[in-house]
Amino acid sequence: MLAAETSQAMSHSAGWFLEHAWVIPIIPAVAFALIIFFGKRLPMKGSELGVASMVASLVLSLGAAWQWIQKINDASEGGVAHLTRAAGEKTPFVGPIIREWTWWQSGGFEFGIGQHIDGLALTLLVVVAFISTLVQIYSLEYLKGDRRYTHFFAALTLFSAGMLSMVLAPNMVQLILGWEIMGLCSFMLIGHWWEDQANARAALKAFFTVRVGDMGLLIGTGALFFAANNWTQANLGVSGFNISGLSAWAMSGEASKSVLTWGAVALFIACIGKSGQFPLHTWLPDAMAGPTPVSSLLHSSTMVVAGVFLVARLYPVFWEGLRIGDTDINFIVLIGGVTIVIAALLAFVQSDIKKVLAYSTVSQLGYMMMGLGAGAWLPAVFHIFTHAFFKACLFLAAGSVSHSGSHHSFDMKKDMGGLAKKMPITATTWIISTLALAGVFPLAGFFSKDEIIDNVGHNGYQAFMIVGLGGAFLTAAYMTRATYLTFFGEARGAAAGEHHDHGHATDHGHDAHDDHGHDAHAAHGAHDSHDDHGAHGPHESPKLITIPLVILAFLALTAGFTNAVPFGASWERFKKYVEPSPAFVMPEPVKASGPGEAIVILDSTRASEGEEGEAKSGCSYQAPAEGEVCYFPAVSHAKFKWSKAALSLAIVALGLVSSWMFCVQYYTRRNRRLVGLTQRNSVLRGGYTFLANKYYLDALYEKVIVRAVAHPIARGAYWFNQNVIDGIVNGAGKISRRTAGWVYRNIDQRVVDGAVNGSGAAARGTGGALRPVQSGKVNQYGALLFAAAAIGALVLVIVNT
Amino acid sequence: MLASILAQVPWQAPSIDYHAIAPEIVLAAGIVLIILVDLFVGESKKWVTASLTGFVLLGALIPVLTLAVSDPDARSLFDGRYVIDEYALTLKALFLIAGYVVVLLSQNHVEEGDYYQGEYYTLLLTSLTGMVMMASSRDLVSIFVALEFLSIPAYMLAAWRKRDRKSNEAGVKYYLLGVFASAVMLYGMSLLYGVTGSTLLSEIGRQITVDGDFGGVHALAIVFVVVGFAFKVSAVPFHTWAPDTYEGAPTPVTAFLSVASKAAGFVALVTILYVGVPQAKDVWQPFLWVLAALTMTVGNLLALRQSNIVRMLAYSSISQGGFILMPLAVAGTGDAAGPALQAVVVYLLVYAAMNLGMFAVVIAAARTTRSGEISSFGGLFSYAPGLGVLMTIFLASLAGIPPLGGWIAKFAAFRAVLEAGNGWAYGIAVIGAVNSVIAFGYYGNVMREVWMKPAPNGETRAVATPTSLVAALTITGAATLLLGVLPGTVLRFGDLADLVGAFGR
Amino acid sequence: MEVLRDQNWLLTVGTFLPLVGVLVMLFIPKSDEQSHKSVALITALATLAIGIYTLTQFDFDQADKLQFFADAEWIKVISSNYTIGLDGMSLPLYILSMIVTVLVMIYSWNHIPSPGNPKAFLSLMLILQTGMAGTFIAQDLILFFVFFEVVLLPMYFMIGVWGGEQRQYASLKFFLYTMFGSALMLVAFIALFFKVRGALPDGVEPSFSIPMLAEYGGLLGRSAQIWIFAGMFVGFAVKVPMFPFHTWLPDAHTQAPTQGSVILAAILLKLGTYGFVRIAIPILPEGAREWAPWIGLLSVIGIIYGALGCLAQTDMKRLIAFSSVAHMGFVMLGISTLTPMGFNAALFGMVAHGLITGMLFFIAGSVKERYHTLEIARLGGMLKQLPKLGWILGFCAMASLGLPGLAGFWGEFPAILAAYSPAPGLSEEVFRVFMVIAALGTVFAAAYLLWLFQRTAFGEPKPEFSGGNGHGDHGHGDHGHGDHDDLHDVNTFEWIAWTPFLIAIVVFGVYPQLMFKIFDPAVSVALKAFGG
Amino acid sequence: MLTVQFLLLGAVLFCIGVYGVLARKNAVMVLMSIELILNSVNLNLLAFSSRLGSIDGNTFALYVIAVAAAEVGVGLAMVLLIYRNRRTIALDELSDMKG
Repeated sequence: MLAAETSQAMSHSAGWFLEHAWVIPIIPAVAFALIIFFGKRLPMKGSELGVASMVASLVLSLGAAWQWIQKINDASEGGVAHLTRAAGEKTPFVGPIIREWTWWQSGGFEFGIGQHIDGLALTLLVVVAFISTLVQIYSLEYLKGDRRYTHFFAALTLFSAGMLSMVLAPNMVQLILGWEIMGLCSFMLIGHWWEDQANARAALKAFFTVRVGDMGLLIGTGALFFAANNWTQANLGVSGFNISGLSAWAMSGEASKSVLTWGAVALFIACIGKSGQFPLHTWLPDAMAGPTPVSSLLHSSTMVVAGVFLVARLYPVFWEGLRIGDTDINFIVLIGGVTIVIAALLAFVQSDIKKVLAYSTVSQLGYMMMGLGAGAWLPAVFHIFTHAFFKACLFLAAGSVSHSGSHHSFDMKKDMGGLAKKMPITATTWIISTLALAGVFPLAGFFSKDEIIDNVGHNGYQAFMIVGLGGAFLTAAYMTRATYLTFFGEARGAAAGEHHDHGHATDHGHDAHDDHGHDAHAAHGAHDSHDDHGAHGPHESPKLITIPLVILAFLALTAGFTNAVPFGASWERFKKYVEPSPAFVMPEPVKASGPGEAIVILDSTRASEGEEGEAKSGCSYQAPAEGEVCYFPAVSHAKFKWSKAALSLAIVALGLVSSWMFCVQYYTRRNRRLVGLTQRNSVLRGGYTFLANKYYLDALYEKVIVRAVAHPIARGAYWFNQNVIDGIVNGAGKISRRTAGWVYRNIDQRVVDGAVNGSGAAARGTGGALRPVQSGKVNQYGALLFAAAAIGALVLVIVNT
Repeated sequence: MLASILAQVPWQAPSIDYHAIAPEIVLAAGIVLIILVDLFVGESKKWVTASLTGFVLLGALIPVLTLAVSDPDARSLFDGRYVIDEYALTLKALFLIAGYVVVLLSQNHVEEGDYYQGEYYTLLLTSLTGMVMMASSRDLVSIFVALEFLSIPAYMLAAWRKRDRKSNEAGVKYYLLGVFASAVMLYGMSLLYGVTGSTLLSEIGRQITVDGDFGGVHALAIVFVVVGFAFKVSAVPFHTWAPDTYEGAPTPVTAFLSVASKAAGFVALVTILYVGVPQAKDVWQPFLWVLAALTMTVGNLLALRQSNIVRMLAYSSISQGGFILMPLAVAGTGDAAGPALQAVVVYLLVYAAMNLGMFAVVIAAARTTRSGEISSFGGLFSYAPGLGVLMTIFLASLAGIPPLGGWIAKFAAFRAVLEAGNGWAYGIAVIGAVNSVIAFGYYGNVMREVWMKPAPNGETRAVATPTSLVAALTITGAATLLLGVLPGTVLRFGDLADLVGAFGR
Repeated sequence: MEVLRDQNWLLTVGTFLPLVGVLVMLFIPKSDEQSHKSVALITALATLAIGIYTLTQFDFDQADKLQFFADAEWIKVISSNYTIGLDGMSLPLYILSMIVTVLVMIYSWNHIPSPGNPKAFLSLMLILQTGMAGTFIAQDLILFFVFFEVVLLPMYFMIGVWGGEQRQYASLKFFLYTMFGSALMLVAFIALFFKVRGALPDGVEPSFSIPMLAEYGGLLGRSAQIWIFAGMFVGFAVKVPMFPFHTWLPDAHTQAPTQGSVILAAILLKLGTYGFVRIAIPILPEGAREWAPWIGLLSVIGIIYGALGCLAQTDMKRLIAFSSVAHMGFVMLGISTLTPMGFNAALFGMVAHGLITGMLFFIAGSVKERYHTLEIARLGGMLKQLPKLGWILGFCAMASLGLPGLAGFWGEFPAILAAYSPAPGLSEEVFRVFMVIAALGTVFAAAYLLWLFQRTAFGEPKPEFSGGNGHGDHGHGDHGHGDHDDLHDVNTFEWIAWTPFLIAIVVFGVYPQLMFKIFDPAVSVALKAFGG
Repeated sequence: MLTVQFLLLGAVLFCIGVYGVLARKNAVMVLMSIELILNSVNLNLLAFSSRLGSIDGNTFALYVIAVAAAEVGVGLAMVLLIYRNRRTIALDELSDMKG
């Protein structure tokens, strides 16, 4: 089995953690099996296994990341002679640490399994492991007493295993494996409370919609495999599934354009499905039917970025296949841009806090896609990184609110408001993350999102830069709205300590559900404290919930500095460690047994100089020379300019403030019942004091924004979304069922089956028709006999004479 | 004038090889013996005649075996008019064993029906003698005589139940049509004699050649002759008598007719075609092709509609006859002659085993059901599993399902046809294939009754099967299975059965 | 081709041992049901033991050669011999047939369908076993044909006697269909024999031996190959079943007793596909090349068509039956590419489909036994009442819709892959279209299986069944017997019978190499005519 | 010699016989018609025999005559049987069994 080990050449240079990164997904996989079989007998019902496994893989991931950083540093300090010059500045070339073993082989083709570790993989590894750990800890409290507590942790752990194995997949087959396992877990977790058919339907819809995309994954993989296999075998000695092989092939300039294009399109369809891009995004909001930890792990920070990850992972394929290099509008940018706006608008009209976050997720994924499409590889990946923290934090905070504040309701308008005082920690973390998401300097979101917008414009997609800015404005606005509705204003419903009866009905008889179909009595099952706090109103959540919130909020504050472009190149650590270098490298002579590692040769002559930002050189602009391959296109980076940053910051600020004003005005005016006079006055007074032209602002907001944006457009968009796009998705099911019914009844039963039974009937019929011959009359028998003889004789006599 | 002719041919007594005709002699002696015994035993002892008949048949089998082992080369009597070759011996053996089984079937039936036992067995033996002679006849005259020899007693047996209208009707229809057919055949024979100047088949074979003057008369003669035997093998459209006769006649007699007399017809047909008019294949091949196709198809289609099992079996045996005709329809083409002959013999052997077995089961089951309606066999498996399984075996074999005897017969037939390998051959092969499927329609229908339907009027007491029937069932069942699993044995018989003088060999 | 003759008694024993059991049972009175069950089970186990021993003795490094090869004179005059042998293509199916029989026997221990009579039921099953095993080892066309037909009658009676309401219609239909196919098949075999005999070089003894024919079959003229292949095609396609010939399947499956459905799905359907890979294609390369696009077309039609059929069903068992049509479509698509990868995929698909669909039928049987209905509309909330059964259903549904990491995926994905680049001489464009359609089929598969799962397992139990046990006990799901008598969760016999299936599904899913490395050499031999 | 005329006569007789068999409803008449056919056969045989100057024809004819006698015997017996059971010998009433 253990064939095709990578060359030892690199093994000594890389550290243990890097060498054995492939263990990372195996730990949770094993944990999953253990939980399934023994979980229920364990003291903590298996959850401890889950958490432990996640911690373990987190440690391993961090170790690997650390060693990777060392490796890069060594390289850049010339410790290793692997230096090449490409795209202008000196960048160390450190090949990915690839180890691949033959998994199975068929018809002369080898299918490997193993690891492909580089900056991108490590980023995702750390993020996934980290968020999973926190979410599982959070769930310990959040799902306490749930009837399928063990199943829940089993599924979460299996999900992590799938995601991790996908992240470090060295080839497409393993990637598909992880990809589909994630889909399965998403199905199981969304449908965690399947007693409610609504949840079951949501689960089904999620799986099915994503599956539609996966069709593209299968086809694309197949097409690229056969197109690339010969080349990769010849040049790198790896199969056409191998990711680095595919990348090099795509960059080699020898790839057939048509196959590249079709393959890239097919793969991108899969990404659309998985990352909830327009028009396959409708499953994501429905997926909120799942428990909040699930939403925060799968449906905001990790699983849904798989599509983005795939694009980033096979970047050269998309680069060449969808012509990212050129500035004419390409598919990915288009989809990304449309998604940003559509989703952001939709976020305005949600009253369910999780739905707001869901649409916000969709629109943020849109940013990432747009960035990738526009050639802003690094910012996009960086946005994956930062977004994970604050979006996870937001979801967990929302969960915390419903858990301890709103009595398991997620309805901002009915059951929330004014919770800031009651739940300070939750509120603080929420607000920090909101600002981060909105992209306020110097929080995490700013550094990533602003970079994306900036580079999109820099790469010639001015129109989409504007879309990005608009998106930033909308983001700020709707998040403010959500914040206001949840934490400020007058407490309403459950937040005010009211008890809804259905909340209680659920306590007796496990099966019934509160009609939101949410976590409500999930926690209810056995956990009586709810009745208590139900009695004495909202309060801060317990430690197990708040600690993860705090950690995440802290990261939402600081994560941005890992790649703080504004402060100069020395701050661009993330870029240094994650972005692959567009170098021409000479693969070492290949052993037939397996993939060879790419050893870099110094090649200063071909490494063409280029102005920072104007790098129209490096590979992807000229085909590599004989025997050389190149794993990554030279992308150009926009130079940071405070002016541009200031613009976007201003827009964000406008969004925040105006939205705040709007909320106060709007909700105050519309629902006097809800908003106390004092507060209204105070706010108004504040506005009066500080903003001389408040009426102007106010009026502008009322007339322009609200009338123009919030109501018609947003609602129109929402209507379109629910009735047209979603209608199509759901309708597809119905239609196919109808066709199926028709085909079955008319074709199968009538024609095909009918033909068969018909022939039988025909046989019997002829039999019946022949019976009169057997009349029973001797003379007729005789006549028949002689007639036959005579005719036969006659014919033959004629024939023979 | 006669004197002058006699003057031309001086008379000398022919030398007779008594060993060669020992079987016939034994049978003849047996007939006389049984008549005598019948005269002297009392009514209560009449069953002796049955056992005696059995012994006579087995006794007649002995010389057949001795002849088989004695010396390979064929014995020819009366300058080639009566030949004992392996072909003849194989079929003689077949007739004798089939006859023996029929006796076993008849025993209780005739006894309980209190028919004229002595006469019954006498006639049975006589008819068998005719068949045994038929196997060796190589001359128009002897063929004709043998034919009538085996037919006339059969007419009487068909009408055996004197008081039963159906039985009379069966007899009369069989008789009239039979006589009419043989008359037509005789006319053909007379013409054949006229154009060739001889009644000796081998001589006729020498006379009728393709290149020689070959006119309408020849064709007419051959067709009429073939018609005669087509009637005997109940080939469509000369089959009309079969269903009525089979239904009306006593079941053992039906078994006898459907197996032995059909086989006899084929024997004669093969002899005439192979020895007599092999060169005239342009005449008889198309004719038989049409007959075979019609026989298979019509037989099957009509069988689908039957509710009476015996009548259903009648039609089934008609379509089986079509399968036997199938290889003959291309026997003249290419080197298919050998395989075709082999296929016919093999089919006859297997068919005898399974069809007799089928009738045995029907007789045994009918002892309780007291009815010939297929529906009356409902739930047979539940209360008489033994009979149920046996019936299933025979039906499956008739349907040609491996590993039962039927399939090897069908296989041999298809093989012979495809050996010819021209368009006609493939055509008839496909027709045969389709028909073998249709056939299961009615065989499966009976199986369904036996296995899947409840017993009508809750009739579920176990069936008491008399020893003779058990014996018959054992013989036939064992034969059916054995032939299916180890077809080599029966195929070797087919191989041995080379026909002296066939195609000028 | 070269063969390994050591221990050539193994296969014969393994094949005919069940008949010995039947003989024994013949002499046990019908009333003594327990001993019938034990005798049958013991026989099956003994057979399986032989099978395992065969497995251990099998030389995996030479999986391309026929092993345990035996060649005895059988029907000399038609030059057909008792030739048996086992190679990488047949070994897994041969063993699978034995395992399935054993497990079905175990399941039957307390699941003898009405109208009872285990004696007949189990004897038929043993005969069936002989037929199935024999088909996989036969290396002589006539022998193959005989075994191929032997399975018919037992299955006919199994459906017809122990089946559902429509059983008689279904059984007769099943029989006539298959018989029609095999009649033409037989004609094709004989025609093949004579044609090849005509083309043989001197000194080669004409016979029905498959290896010999595979060696010289290529000598035939093109038109001859096309026609003969057509004959075989009908024979095998009916058994598979492929699109226009499939209508016997839903009826047969739906009406058959659980055990019958399982065996039918797990093994009998494979006889057809096996016939393609073992006989039709290796012997008649030219004909295969001519027919491949049509086979591919029918396969993809079958994939979509079967899926639509599933979506239209209201009956759980019938839905599963239609899903077989779709899955066998994938298998046939793999075969029609005539590439080693496609063949491997097809062979893997056969085994996987056997395990998964067999398992699904087991579940359907148990559901029927508990709820006395298979109406999807009436079921629901199974996870609440019978959590274990429900989750097993979910597991199998996932496996069946081709989830990576479970066996089903390795039948579908490589088949789709292979369709992208079919064997030289086949039109790539056509097959790429097939590829896309087949991929679409995977989506449909997800649709109908999840739909089935959601409708039956999720949600609240329907009132008519939830009487008295609204929540049996799933709070901690560790034991799921409700208060209702019928609604007991998976019982011991079911566990024993099912666990091997489930384990196998996972194991082959995680490490498909187990299968592929057995298939691969044999397949490349079978396809050498195509430069495989 | 007038062979051809004899043959023609035979043919005519044959046709009359056949017609009788097919047209007559009375069993006895049918029997007689069959006798006609047989006699036409005899006529043929004798004519050929004398033309070819071989004795076979005569022998054959003798056999035919003998067998015909036997046949008629059986036939008449059956007709009697029928008559006893049904009081009629009209053939078209013999159709209990058909289909």
